[in-house]
Amino acid sequence: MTIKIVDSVFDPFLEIQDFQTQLALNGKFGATSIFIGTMRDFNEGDEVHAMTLEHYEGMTQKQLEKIITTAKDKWTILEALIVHRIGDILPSEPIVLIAIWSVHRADAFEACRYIMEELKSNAPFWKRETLSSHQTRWVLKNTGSK
Amino acid sequence: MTIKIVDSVFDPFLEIQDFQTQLALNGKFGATSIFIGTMRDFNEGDEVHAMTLEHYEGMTQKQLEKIITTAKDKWTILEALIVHRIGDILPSEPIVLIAIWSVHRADAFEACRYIMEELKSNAPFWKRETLSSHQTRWVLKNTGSK
Amino acid sequence: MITITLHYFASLREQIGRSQETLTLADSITVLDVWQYVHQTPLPDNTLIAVNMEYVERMHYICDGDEVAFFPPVTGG
Amino acid sequence: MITITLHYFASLREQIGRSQETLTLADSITVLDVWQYVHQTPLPDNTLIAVNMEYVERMHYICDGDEVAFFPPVTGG
Repeated sequence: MTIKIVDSVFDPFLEIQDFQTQLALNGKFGATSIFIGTMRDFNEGDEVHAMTLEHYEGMTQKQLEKIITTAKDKWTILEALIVHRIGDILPSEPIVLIAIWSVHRADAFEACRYIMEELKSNAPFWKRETLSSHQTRWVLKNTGSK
Repeated sequence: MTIKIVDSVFDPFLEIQDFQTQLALNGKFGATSIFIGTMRDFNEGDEVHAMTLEHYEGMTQKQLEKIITTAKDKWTILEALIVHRIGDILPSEPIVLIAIWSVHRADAFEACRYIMEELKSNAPFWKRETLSSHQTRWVLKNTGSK
Repeated sequence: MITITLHYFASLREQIGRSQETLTLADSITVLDVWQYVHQTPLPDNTLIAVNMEYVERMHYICDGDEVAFFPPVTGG
Repeated sequence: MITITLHYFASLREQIGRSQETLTLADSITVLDVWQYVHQTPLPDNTLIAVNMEYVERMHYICDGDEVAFFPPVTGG
């Protein structure tokens, strides 16, 4: 399992491929479930020009490890990768990547979804949006399971 | 929406990237849910050396289109890509790729899972495995939601 | 006269020893009767049937020009 | 004597005007009382509290050396 917090733009597909080539799992996994969260240029009816992602260094890693550990208790997963952006982000840049490898598909699908929902609820990240007016605002809360 | 049936090895990440660059969706999608099914080198307790995937040309495309259309009625999805291998396949080669783009995560997650389950139940593909003994056997049925 | 084509896939194709054939009948019958008429054996329990590439029930009646397919449970993905 | 560090994040950090401070107390009190003692205002309703990077309830008692963090609902992912 790997958790990466990165402060510049990342390529989710390169991250997955790099991670996958390091794994000694060739022929062992049948399922990979991947989620990518990408910055949109609109939110709650407003155009968004940029975003800054703050986090609680240390607690972020601790909470994400805890989430993966719980997922491993609930499902049979072979490997897990989480990459999350911090710092200044522009529309169409990836914010979060979750990738889960398992033997059977239900485990990968369900663990990926669970980790994403738990990350949204518990990982200490905060988004501040810059609107087209150059006004900034904190995102007040994450949507529940949306 | 794009459905591709391919008879030689494909790179799922290149397929996603190629498809994504053609989309005029920059800044419009917030969520991408991806599933990749990969050939394992073991099944039901036996080593598997190779696999042949047969399909019903024409009906495959028709059923997959129908599945995507139903998913579009159920969830708000922006784009969908399905790639499925046919022909001779070796362990660790990808068999199926499903990628769904949406504004919010629930739609992408749920549509991706739905399409995969429907594909497993209804798309006319059949797997014949070659075991280490060089004996071949047809896979009798897909696991339910597994 | 009703002329249909029959298609077989996967293990069923191998058991039957051919992948397709043409059949001409005087009247419309059900796809189940088509199987019994051609093969003189009961249709294997888990066999799926498609007409013109859409799934149908065993009691579906054929039309002239139909493409009727019989195959075992699908195992893709 | 109990010495703890306080951390604030995101909008709460901006409202308070600082990201961290140190506090020394004679006795252990709850994290809610820590907030009221320092800020003299009720803790905003939806504020989350962590001690040593683990979520705690408002009635959690502090220990010497604790890192206590107050922050608004998280919005990552």
